[in-house]
Amino acid sequence: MTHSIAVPATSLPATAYRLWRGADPIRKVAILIGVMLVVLAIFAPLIAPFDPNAQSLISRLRPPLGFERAKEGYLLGTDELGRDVLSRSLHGLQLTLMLAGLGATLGLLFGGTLGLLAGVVGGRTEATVMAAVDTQIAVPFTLVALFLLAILGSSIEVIVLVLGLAGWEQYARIVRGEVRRLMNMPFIEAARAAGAGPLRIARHHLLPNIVSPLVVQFTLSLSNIVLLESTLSFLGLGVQPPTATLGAMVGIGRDYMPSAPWIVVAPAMMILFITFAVQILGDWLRDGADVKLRAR
Amino acid sequence: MLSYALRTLTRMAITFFVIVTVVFFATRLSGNAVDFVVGDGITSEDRELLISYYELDRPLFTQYLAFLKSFTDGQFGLSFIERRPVSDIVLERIWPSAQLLLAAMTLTLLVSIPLGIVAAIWRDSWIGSAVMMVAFLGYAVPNFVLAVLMMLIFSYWLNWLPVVGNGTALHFIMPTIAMAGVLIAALTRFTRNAMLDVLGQDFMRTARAKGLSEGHVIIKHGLRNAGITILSVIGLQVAGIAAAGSVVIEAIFSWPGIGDLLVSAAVRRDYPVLQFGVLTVALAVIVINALVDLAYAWADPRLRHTVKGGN
Amino acid sequence: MTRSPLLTLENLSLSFGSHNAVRDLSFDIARGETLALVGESGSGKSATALAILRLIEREGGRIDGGRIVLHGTPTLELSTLSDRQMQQVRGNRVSMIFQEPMTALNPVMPLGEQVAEVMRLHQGLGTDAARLAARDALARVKIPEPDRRLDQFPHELSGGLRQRVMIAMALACRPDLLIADEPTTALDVTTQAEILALMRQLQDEIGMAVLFITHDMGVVASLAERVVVLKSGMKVEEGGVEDVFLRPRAAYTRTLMAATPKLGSGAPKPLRSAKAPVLAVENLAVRFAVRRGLRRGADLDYHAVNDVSFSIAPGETLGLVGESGCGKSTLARAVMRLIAPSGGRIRLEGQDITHLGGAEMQSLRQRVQMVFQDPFASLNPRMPVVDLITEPAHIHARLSRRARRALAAELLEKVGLEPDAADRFPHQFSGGQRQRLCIARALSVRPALILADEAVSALDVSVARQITDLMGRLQAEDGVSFLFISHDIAVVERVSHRIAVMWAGQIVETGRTEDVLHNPQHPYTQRLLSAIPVPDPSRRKGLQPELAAPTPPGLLLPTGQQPPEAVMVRVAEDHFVAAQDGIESLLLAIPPQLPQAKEHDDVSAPAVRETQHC
Amino acid sequence: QEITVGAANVSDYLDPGRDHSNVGSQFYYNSFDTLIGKNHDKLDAEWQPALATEWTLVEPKVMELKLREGVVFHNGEPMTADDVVFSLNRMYQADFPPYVVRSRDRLSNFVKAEKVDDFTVRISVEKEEPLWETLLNLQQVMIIPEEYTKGLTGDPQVAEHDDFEAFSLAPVGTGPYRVAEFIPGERVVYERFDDFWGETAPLARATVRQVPETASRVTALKTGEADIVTNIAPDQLAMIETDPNLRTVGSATPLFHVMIMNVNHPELRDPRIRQAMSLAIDRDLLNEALWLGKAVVPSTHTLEEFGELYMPELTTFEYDPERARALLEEAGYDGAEIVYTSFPTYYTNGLLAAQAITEMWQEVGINAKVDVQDKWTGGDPEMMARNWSNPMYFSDPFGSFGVMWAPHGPSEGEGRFNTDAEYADIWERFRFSSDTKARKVAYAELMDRIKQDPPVLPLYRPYESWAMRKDVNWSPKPGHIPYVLDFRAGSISFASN
Ligand SMILES: Nc1ncnc2c1ncn2[C@@H]1O[C@H](COP(=O)(O)OP(=O)(O)OP(=O)(O)O)[C@@H](O)[C@H]1O
Ligand SMILES: Nc1ncnc2c1ncn2[C@@H]1O[C@H](COP(=O)(O)OP(=O)(O)OP(=O)(O)O)[C@@H](O)[C@H]1O
Ligand SMILES: [Mg+2]
Ligand SMILES: [Mg+2]
Repeated sequence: MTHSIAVPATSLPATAYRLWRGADPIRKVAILIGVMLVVLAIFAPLIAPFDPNAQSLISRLRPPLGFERAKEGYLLGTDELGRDVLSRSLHGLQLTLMLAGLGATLGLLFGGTLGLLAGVVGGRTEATVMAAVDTQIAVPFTLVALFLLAILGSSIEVIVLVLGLAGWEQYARIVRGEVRRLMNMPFIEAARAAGAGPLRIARHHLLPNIVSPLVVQFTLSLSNIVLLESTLSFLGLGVQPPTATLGAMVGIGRDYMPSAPWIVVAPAMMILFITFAVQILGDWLRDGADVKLRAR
Repeated sequence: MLSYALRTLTRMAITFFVIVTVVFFATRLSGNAVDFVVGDGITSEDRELLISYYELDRPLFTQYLAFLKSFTDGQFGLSFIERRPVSDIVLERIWPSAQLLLAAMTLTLLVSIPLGIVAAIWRDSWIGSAVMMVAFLGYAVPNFVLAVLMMLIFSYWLNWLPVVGNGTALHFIMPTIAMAGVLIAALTRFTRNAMLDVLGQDFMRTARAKGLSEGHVIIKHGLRNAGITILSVIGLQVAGIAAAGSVVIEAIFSWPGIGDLLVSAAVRRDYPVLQFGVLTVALAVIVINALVDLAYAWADPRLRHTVKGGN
Repeated sequence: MTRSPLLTLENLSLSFGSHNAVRDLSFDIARGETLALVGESGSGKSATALAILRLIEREGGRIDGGRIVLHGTPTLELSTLSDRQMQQVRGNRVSMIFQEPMTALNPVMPLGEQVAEVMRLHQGLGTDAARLAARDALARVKIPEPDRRLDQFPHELSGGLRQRVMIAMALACRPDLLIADEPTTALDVTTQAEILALMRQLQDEIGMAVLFITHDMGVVASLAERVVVLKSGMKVEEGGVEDVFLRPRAAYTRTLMAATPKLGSGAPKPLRSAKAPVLAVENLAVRFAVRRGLRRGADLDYHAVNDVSFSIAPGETLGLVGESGCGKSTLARAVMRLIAPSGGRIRLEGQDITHLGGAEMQSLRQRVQMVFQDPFASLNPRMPVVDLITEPAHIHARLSRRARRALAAELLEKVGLEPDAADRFPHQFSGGQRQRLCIARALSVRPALILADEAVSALDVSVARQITDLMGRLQAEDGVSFLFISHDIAVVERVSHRIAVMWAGQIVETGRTEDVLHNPQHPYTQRLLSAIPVPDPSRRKGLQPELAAPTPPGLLLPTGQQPPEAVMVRVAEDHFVAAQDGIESLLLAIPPQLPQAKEHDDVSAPAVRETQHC
Repeated sequence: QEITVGAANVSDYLDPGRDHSNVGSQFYYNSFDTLIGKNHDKLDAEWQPALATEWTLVEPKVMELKLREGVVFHNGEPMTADDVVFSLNRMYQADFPPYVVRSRDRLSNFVKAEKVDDFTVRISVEKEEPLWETLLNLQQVMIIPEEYTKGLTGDPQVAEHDDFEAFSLAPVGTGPYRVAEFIPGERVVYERFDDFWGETAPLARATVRQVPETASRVTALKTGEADIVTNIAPDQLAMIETDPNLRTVGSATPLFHVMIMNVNHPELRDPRIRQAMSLAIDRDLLNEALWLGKAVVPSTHTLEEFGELYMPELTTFEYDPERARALLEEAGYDGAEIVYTSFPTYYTNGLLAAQAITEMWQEVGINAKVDVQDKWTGGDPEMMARNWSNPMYFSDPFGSFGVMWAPHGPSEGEGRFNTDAEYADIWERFRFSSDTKARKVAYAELMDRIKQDPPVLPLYRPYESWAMRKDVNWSPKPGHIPYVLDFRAGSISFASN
């Protein structure tokens, strides 16, 4: 039997479309930028003029075209190992978006599941989960990341894991709070009265109603993760060189900000655009998802 | 009320204990301190010698007990690296960090609450959007980029502001702004949302029906309610964001703070410092959160009396 | 009688976006007069009120045309004033009280401050003077212990008291015009009666005019001098209250009158069935753990339902009445096993279900269904109607998609909704339609018993009428039994074979509908009946409930203690009344009393009670 | 005059005895003295009286030193033979583990110091010592006060471990500056010590402050918050030079950045593979690109500072990618991944070099990868290759190559280098021959061993730079070990303008 999960009229595409129509120009521009970045990321290998890791030690630190000493073909100049900044930025964009997407998803799954569990089961389970949340809140995440990277090494997988764990407690808190709120809603009781078991309630009645706060949190954590990744790189704990991520490029390139700023400008701008677009999207979805505001 | 306080305390204690334990074992799991403490190029017998000197050869559980016991002597052991009591090291670093955090928080509140209110009131006009755009900018720039950028402009080129340490009030300007950037973005957005929630409430209409001016309605009735919601996140989110930010900011501005200390202790596996440092920070966060909770309960009359006795 | 107009509305048109909420509305209100603005939900009543205070722009609306003139010194054309000028009018010359007493007060500001604020603003009082004035204002609305209230917060007061505070606030500056937008809809009848009495009394004292917005014709009949009837934003009728009630001219007014339930217009004949009851409840009790302290003795339990016994025969409707918070919903939920009873027994079609486990209980759920109190909240907002209303059936029978569609269509037809409703979501329906969805959902498994919890309380009269008619039809066709929960006794009368009156967690009186209503025995029942406003201006009576409220037993008790047990005393055939031990004999001795007997005429202030547990 | 130095790193403790880090070397010379001094203006060793005024070999294995009279420690105590004996024996007969380690790798030939009279001490060694002066000029045997140290904790009569731990926070020496304030990892404040036995210090006060971020250090120099800043990467030099108020100085520091290889790693056991790894690296290109040509690329493990033992003529290491390819082929290299581990930031250009090296390896067909690790992995059997540095702890091949690659020395001790009896034998000749020629021959033999079965490749002498205000005259002196911040008389002055 096929289970077509209800697609509410408030589903994401519908909401997005409704919002797009009612959006002011600034938001439209921001969203267009976001879309453009994603497209750039997807086609990075095709667009990038060079191998992002190909070094050319003799032409290190060349400024972008149009400046003195610029190197033919290297639009945005070269970095400290003579690699093409443009190509690295594009590949970095791809990897960063991927890391952020995976990380945010992981956090969502992990935190969301725990939160759901806490909210639905209650009692001891809830107390345990919430104690873990409290603990996480009390320990700065940078340190958690440091430990994890130290224990597990800083391969891409581990970094995704670490980034995914960042903010799990937010998901858990949100989901648990929503679940608790929803569990008190008469429609849940109505479902129980209809004979629905816990699984059915979770899947058909709770989840669809938690989706929109989760989507908002998801967008938030996307941009958080992009920033976190750059912080890790700043601390020398990010993705291993020579692999380019935006965070790594900025984190490592910071020493060159006074002397060769072009190394940092492109990736930093990309980070700025990503987080900017994502933030606006999240804010926007929040407005869209807010029933109270919509009633107006 | 008493039982509430007791429950809160118990919960804090449990959280604390969990953190103590996790931190202890996490530090041991994350590599042998000897590799970091004594560094490179020693023979294996010397290595053994140092391992036993640093008491790292004792069974893990014994170390754990010793660690717990070190809570009682007021010094919390000797730093592997700095060779002085951990309590001295950590305590000396806490105050500068707290100062910075306080400054950043003050700036954040001063900026983001008015901004959030403006953004909420004019949510449909360009003003609201513009405010949010500016706020989002704060979120969008990695704080170290902002810090270095400011440093280049205001110190390197203009030579207006000092960059090293925390000596004078001038020293606070750039670190505070760099640290507050993200916080402002977060809190502005939060204030706006809380304010939007409040703006739609019935009692706001009541207040207007009384003939109160719009400003009065917004500040006295709106902000007072939104403030409670805002308060509840300050403890939760802000602490985390600030802790993450301080690491980077402190490094860049050579701020003798705890964030910098913890990272270097973690990197060098200076267990005693790391353990006690994390605990201190955790304790601070826990206490701040508990205070925020209390303030929250105090500010929200609905929570002031959890249960009113029967008649 | 020369009417000097205080407020004149001329050809007022209002809109929200592209939606015209009010068109071409004209009427006026004389000084000291009470004008009732009635009409179905969404007809533009609130919009009109908001327009007068010029708050409509704030809510996203607009005045498209027409004038609003406030006569007096000075005469003002409200529709053209600036916001700043309006601030002088609001709360000062025109003030307003709103429907929801909880949410209309600022939850985090002391009550005294909320009242004093108005005084400071409009009367230029200093802080201390304003506080004193606020205290007096509270005293004027007969709030007990006004001094203490100054520093309390809204949540510490019962709904009735909160509404009094609202009134105190509105009347603080002795306005010329008070707009009351459904001020009592959220309150139960007895409290409503107290509030209405108070408003009337204050109106006499202050001499202000009142624009009273409601859809309760009973309230209109007992309060208003003139009536304006709105339908879809248009005035359909205007006139003196007697004219409108007795000689309605507009068709809509006539429908409205017809739909209005009138107490005493007859109940269904009692059933004489020998069949075994569908539901039998014996000594049911429900406790909530309210506080769990560290010490043993500190635990408190709230005894929401105590020692309740009743039964329902097949095809029978038992009406369960009682004021808000008395435990009606809790009782229903316990019967459904949605909450675990702490004592007693529940038998469904003969089977004891008190302690059935999850799986066994699930299969029984199709025999008993519940229609929940709040129709919107009990429908999952993210589920399309087709899934919503067939969910119980689906859970029990695993229907295919096609079967679900077919079933949905059938159910929708049964409750009188269009088949295309199946693909919509709850928020796309009106309140009445949502209530029908809830009923449709209950019907999807052909239950033997439906627990209808305040199934019509949130609806306006005409819609409520449709729902009760629908229920009657179902009962006639399928022989469904109902437990019909409401605090609106007029509605209950119309549908119930028998009535049980609940008060403070107990059933205090039960019997055939006629018997209970015409010969109420328990003091609470008597008070309840006397408080019901009669939708007939000619039978207008004193607005205050004529009987003092009996003192309820405390229900919040340390764990282990039990509330006093009441004994049901038979006073007539099938008619039982609860009696405390002491008065039991007394009660039995006293001959039946008629509610019309006016023995308490001189008792003025109704006893006000704080209900802190609602 | 007062100055502030913005340093990339400030020590976590200050004890010349236990320390031999590049960070620590910056600090000791200002506050401590050795018995035998050195003319640091010269590259070649020219020994000078310091705390000892004369020294003579009274027996082949015993040296007698006359101590300078009137020397006062910073705490006011006069220096006597007791202090000297205490200072020396804390290393020679070490039982405080951190001292044991340092003593073992460079002072193991020293048996004891004894007091003869208040101003005469005798030092005895196990084997005849060709490097007497050199090893008495070591940072590790700088003189500290006995009574003060013993009295720091516990029993004032006994030198407990805790006394030494405490000393490292409150160091006291005889040098021209006393440490007035020391916050580990944050700052060291020197104050002129007026009772110094030698020429009075030129600065009234010098603060060395840790400013870890490069950009911050450069900015601090611009804002005037620092007068001198350390560790300027070559890439930043041009930018600083454009400022008319600033200048930079630098030198190829007597230290090698090296690449070490684990000879015992299963994939690297065949020396030809390691030779190939070595031959594939174009160190001149690294120098050209990363150091702007200012570093010095050696052909063998030798430094000019070695004096007579300086042997630039040896070609132990060279760049020959063709041979590298051939050797790989010969050895049957199977394309196994070879990981080059690098500290993230510790060495200037370290990570860049690591990335460039892996690229060069790939060029010759080595499947190379960079792995960034915060920790020291030299003792990890999994380690294949990594960056390290080999400072010149004292100006002799023994003070550089010798400390690290001795039989049973640190490298062998960590299991990534093997020696045999023959190696030990050559080593013995190199270490203890009294004839410099013989030592030279032996060292060349060692180099040949290294060439045949390479565990290490010295990449270059890095070019370390300092930047300062234009009016500050300071530069690293050729006679010092690396990184010393020498503020003694004659080392720093100010242009008057
Ligand atoms: N803020 C708003 N935005 C858009 N439409 C609104 C708004 N407020 C009310 N409306 C619409 O205006 C019409 C009149 O609403 P109004 O609130 O005046 O009705 P009412 O007669 O007071 O109904 P009720 O008895 O339910 O309170 C309705 O159709 C309603 O849907
Ligand atoms: N989960 C609970 N925990 C504690 N007290 C509860 C709980 N649920 C209900 N109560 C209390 O039990 C009492 C009865 O509530 P119930 O909802 O049954 O009243 P009701 O008669 O249905 O009122 P209304 O007419 O307002 O719906 C109330 O005082 C309520 O506060
Ligand atoms: Mg209304
Ligand atoms: Mg109810």
